[in-house]
Amino acid sequence: MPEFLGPFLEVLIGGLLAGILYSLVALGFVLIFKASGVFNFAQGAMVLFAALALVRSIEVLQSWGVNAGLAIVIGFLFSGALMVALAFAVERMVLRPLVNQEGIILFMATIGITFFIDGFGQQIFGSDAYQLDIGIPKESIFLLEGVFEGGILVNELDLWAGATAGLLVLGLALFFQKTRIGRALRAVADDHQAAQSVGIPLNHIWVIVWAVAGIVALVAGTIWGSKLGVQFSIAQIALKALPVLILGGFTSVPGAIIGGLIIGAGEKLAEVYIGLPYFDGGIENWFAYMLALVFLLIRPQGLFGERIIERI
Amino acid sequence: MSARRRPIGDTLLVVDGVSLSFGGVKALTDVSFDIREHEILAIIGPNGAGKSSMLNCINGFYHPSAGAITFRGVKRAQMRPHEAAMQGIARTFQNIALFKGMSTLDNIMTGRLLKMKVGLAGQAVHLGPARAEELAHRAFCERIIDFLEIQAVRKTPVGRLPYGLQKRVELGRALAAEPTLLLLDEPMAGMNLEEKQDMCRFILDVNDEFGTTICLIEHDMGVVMDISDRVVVLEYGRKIAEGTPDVVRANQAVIDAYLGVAH
Amino acid sequence: MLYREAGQYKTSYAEDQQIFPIRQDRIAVALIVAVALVAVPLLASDYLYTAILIPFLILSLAAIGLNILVGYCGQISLGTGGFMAVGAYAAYNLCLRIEWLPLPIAILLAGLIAALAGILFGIPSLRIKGFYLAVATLAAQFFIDWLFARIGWFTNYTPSGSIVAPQLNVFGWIVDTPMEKYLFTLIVVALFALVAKNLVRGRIGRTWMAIRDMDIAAEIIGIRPLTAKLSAFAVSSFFVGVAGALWGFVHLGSWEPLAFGINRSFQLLFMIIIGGLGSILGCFLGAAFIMIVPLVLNQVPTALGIPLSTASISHMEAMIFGVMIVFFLIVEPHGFARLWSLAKEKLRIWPFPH
Amino acid sequence: MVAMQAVPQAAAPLLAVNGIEVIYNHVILVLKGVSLTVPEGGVVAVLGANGAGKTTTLKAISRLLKAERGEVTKGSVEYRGERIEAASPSDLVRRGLIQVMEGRHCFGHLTIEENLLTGAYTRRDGQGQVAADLDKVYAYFPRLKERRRAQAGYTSGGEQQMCAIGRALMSNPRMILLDEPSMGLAPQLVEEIFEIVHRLNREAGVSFLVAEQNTNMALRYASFGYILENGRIVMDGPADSLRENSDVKEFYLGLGEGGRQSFRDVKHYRRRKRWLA
Amino acid sequence: MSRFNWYVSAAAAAAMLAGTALPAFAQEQFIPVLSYRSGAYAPNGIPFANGFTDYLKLIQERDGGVNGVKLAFEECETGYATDRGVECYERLKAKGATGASAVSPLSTGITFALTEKVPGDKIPLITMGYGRSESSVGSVFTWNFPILGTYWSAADILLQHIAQISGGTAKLKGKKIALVYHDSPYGKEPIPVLEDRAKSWGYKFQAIPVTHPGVEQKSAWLQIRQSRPDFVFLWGWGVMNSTSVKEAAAVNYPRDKMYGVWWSGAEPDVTPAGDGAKGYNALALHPPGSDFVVHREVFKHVYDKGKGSAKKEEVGEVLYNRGLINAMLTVEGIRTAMAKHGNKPMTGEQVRWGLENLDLTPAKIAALGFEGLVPAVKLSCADHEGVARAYIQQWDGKKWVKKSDWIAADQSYLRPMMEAAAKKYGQGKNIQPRDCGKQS
Repeated sequence: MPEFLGPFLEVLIGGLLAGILYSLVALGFVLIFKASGVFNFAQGAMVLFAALALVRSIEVLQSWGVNAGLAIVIGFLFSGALMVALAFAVERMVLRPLVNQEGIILFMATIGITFFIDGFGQQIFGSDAYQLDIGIPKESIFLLEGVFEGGILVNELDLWAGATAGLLVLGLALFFQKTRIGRALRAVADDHQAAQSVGIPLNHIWVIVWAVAGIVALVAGTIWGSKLGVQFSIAQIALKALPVLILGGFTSVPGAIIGGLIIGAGEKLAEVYIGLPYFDGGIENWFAYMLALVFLLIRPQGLFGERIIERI
Repeated sequence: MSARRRPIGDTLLVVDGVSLSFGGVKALTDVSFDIREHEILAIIGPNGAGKSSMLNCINGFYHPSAGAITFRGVKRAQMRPHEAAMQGIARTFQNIALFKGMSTLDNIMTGRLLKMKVGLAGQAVHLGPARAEELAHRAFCERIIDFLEIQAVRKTPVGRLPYGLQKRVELGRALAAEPTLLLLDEPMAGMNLEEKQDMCRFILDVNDEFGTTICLIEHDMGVVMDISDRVVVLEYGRKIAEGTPDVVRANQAVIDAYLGVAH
Repeated sequence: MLYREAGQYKTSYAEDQQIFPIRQDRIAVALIVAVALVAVPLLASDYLYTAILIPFLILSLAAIGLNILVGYCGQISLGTGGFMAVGAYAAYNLCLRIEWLPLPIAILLAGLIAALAGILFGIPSLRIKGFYLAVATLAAQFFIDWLFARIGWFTNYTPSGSIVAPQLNVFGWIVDTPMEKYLFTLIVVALFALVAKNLVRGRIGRTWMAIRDMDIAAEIIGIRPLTAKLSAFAVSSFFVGVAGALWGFVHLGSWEPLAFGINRSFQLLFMIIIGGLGSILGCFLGAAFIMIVPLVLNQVPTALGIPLSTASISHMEAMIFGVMIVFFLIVEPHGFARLWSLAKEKLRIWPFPH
Repeated sequence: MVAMQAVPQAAAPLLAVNGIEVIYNHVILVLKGVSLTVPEGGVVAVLGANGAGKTTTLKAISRLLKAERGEVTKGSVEYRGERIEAASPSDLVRRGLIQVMEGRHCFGHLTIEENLLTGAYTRRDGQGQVAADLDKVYAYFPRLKERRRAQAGYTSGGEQQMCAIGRALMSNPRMILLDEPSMGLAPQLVEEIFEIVHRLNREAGVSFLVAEQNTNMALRYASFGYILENGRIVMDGPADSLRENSDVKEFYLGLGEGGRQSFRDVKHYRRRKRWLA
Repeated sequence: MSRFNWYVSAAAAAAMLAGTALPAFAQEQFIPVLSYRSGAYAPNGIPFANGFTDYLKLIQERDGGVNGVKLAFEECETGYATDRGVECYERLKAKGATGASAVSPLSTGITFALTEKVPGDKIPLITMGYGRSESSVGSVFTWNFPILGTYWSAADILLQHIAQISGGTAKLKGKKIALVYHDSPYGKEPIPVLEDRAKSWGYKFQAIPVTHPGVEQKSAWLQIRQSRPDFVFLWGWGVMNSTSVKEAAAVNYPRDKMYGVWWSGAEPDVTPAGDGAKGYNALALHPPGSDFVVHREVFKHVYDKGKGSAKKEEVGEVLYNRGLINAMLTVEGIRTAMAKHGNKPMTGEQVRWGLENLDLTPAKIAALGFEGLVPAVKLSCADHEGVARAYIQQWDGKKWVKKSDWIAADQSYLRPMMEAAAKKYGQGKNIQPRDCGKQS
């Protein structure tokens, strides 16, 4: 085995797994964009909000003497319910009054939501850093130790994240393609007005979509929270999900996953093999965007986005 | 029939064996015809016959997969729409393509953009040449506004105008460019009789006064038969007939394909 | 009856094309200029200059730049902070490396360099549209952040990567007190606002708006998307770059790349949307709003004697800010500028409602 | 769907619109007191030029207006004897009142069949019933069956119009508000569409309120017509009498007193004739 | 009432109310508190701000102010953002009878910005353990006070320590040292010292930046796993610290080879990593714990009256104690100034003199209740740092354990560097260095 291969594989695998974590956030974006054309900037804030709700409710329950396992289950139910409530609130207070506005207006509104959730979450749940442990193993494991010196480092948590993301995507794909609600969601994504005219109630659809995105945020928040601890900064990983989105396409669920893998692997390889040796590092932040950008120049609609046929 | 001021002249544009397809679907197959100077040519045909695609090829928005288009003796392989505009081709659209955030006046002024020359710095200062140029073109556009009788809505954002007026503004924008060839895509769609009559008047006047060559797509047979000099009939992307209105009206293929039962 | 155009006839197109065709507007503008130039310097405190007026003016200028791109040309950008940084670092390096260069010239050149950067990062706009473009402009933001943080040459190899602006010498006028800084900024911003207004009401402005409203139709009437979009990027970045240079030199005096980070980009986007897309006046209104709201939110509880911890205040601030953004979008999605013109329309027909 | 004979005009109205006013964005007054009725089993046409308020009238009835920031500020709308100004569009669809919008509005990325199935969204009577109705729709529109797997975005204008009507049928409606079915279609196709409207009315007992600019065609298939101008009903009457009315003839059918006038000969702009002084 | 007050009140649309609220500052000594209790750095900002305000409350409650002059203070949320910090400074600098006494920005970015402003406003800038390293040269940086240590000192102390445990500086030859740093002026500060020493001591130095806020460090640590440096220095802040410790654990980099600066050695930096943090080392500027005299006083006079800022169990955390010390230095600066100018509210300029002539002898420190927390400090015109010493502490999974003796920075090495840098800065700004020989 050539000597460089081990480290290379390690960076590659590490990158792919990091990418999956981005995908989890990107998925929420895609859901909402697909069904309502809203570029939901608040997805990152929702991840934080969900994670804070989870970690704090578990903490409170345990302080009441509830045993750990039960506290985790109740905590999940509570934070899930909270995300559904949030979906209701967003629909009622933001989307409904802003119906039929241009995309950029709705985008700005979601930035407003971001501010609100950030402030609200910190006010209620505190702005300290909290530790989230729901029993996801976090040990490092070393693969192929016989082949490479020191083996290839993989973190169990990342593997769990990958599996979770896979399951989520599978579930969502089935939901969209095979169910009545899923079909209605796609119809709404195509044409709001027509969907309304055939009796699909937009309000319900939006609540459903935001609730599903909220649950996705909870899952993402759980995994990110287990990895980093729950605190304000995880809201900012939303920025990491954006290049994933442009690469994968705003409307494609599989695109979010593939995009995440490419971005994750690309940026880690770039950082380790180009950034650190030649530029004193730090290139991964923009490299992901540049990668996505270059890619867009070749395929403006993203990897899996629908081709836009210009008509006049 | 009123007397024409300018006789129909030589060939202005030649469409030679043009084919066009979108991902395997053929929109146009081997279409050939020509447009002559100062004439009014109508393209008719059922929906999906490829009429709009034909116009889109002529002004460079689509690139034919085969065949060639020759305008004023220059044969072109690939041309971007703005190049067509620079050569003097202007058009209107089936679904109005105005700049909705701008006023009527500004929309028509955009038609003059190609004729305005003052550079960025001059415009930034907006004194001297930039101002003079702006005013000169404004005067020209005001003439069009008068001509089309849309003075009252000069400063109104076009998005707020009723449909019929929007169609007029769009015509105004095309006229402002002083085109050699004017392409009109269903200029009467959705108009009532009165509005159609007005629009016909405008078209005929433009043709008379400026000698502008006009190529239009229209569904209203009455309009087509009355105002056009020649008619090209398309069906399923192929040309099935060509000739004066009377000739086309009598053509059995056209009757079968398009007119159906008389109404 | 105070505000109406009745009786004011325009006898030439030239008169009709003035920036403020209505006399009352001209009077109001003259008053504002007088207040800004005379009354404010007589009354204002240092705090007002340094913490409110100067940043307000500079951010208004940056907002004008961004509005040219977003509001007039319809190209969403989230990289504004980056272009401000280009302006600031370019001005710094120009002053550092060409010692005799007068400051105003350096600032203008910095704007030009920012314009070049704008053109470079505007190229993708020829292929990419809407939110895809918005996200793509983040590439510019992050790349520029990185560039100035990492490449020592730009910061003259200062170990911390932090930059100290030189003394402000405007052709012999040493601008150092807050009031002088304010006046200098005011003059620059007023001039540039005028230039912006001239541009958007002329040929180039119509070109941009045509691209914004319907790019395909614009191309068909003869507008080159390439020149239209890139000129918007260039002019926009020029304004933003000048604003960046002012931000670094006049407002901060010393800065690090974080001063032009992504949050700045978002803040500016807020300003133009709250203020009004496609409106120069809106830039000022939006900037004023965004500047003042946090200050008010910070002051009011204190003034009312409500004992809130700063943590709560800052959380409340975020929440209220969020709510206000949504509220304003619901009430008037086209911003203060539209509210203003609606109010004027109401005034014009007052006291008769219809 | 139960086939039934068209009910005569005299029956109690299925739909009654009483003097509604509609305002958009809190300022723009679009309808200025529009009243009309549609009897059970009737086909009623609303005629008028672009911008007259036909679409707004239909949307005011189907409640789609709200999504466009418009609201009914005066008057009432009754459907089967109940006020419906406060109902939601989906509620109305459930109660059998559905609109087919101007310009088709098919779901471009869904297949034709999926489009049709979205029409059954509000139904709760089971998959079997829906499947049966799907077959019925295919029976009315054989062309849709051929293209059932095609993405609606890639079908022709006529097919999309059929898809839109078929989609509405899937909701099992008692009444369809049909907006500009002829728009942008070739004459032959327009004929075909109206023929199907006629059959649906006769065979399935669906009532129609059709907004049309193609006055000629609409009055051939409708039993009663209203003419809208500038947000007001300026004339109404049975289709036959409207067709014979000289003003209608002149302005909407293009048949002047001395037969049709050539477009080439219109040499001066006509003053718009006021329908009502 | 000043114009300033009037204007702000008007802007706040609360002119009437503000009119009654503001004159309360009349004869008080005003201390602005720039803090951050929300956002990405809140977990670190909160305990510091709590310690700072608790000490001011103690002085207020126990002593009734400084020499009878009541203290007034107001917090302003900077969110660790430079522009917000500048705005806070501008807002608070003119408050109170005499304006702000001294400002502690608690952010290197804000420090850089304010360094340009304080000479004009004549307000001293206390940057205890952070800020510009060369600002310890008081002859050039008249208004900056990086008391108790700069980053160059910190870097030097760390190097001394690893040289010591490796068996002398000679043993460092050929070793690899990596610096994982927050990509900001703060994180970059130590690089000149680490690079310079690498030349003379012969170790290989590698700097690995981490982008704000520092949650994404995988590639940095994969790099470390491959290059296997002998030591990793950590210059992080906020979430970056705990993430680094976790990533180190993930790549099995031995935590006991990791050394954080004193801003990377608090409880929130290690607890999120759980057991993974065991063995991690960090510099300690002062010991943690709540069993010092001052804490007893704080409990007695502040917490027992229900006026504490923090939860009781958080008193004594590392950053809490640092806040206490920072506040104490500010108050002692004021006290020293009063000794010269009389017991009335001091202006910023007077406080600056007080700080420059601050002489906290061990006896004074014991009297203040800081024995064991703070070393003796004596500032002067030339030296605004006073003392630069720290020790190494190690996290044992539950608490910080002192692992080395106090180590003093090598002034003979650092001083010339600082003076050269200060000179360069002064030339750029046309500052004529003060002649410290003549200062009283």
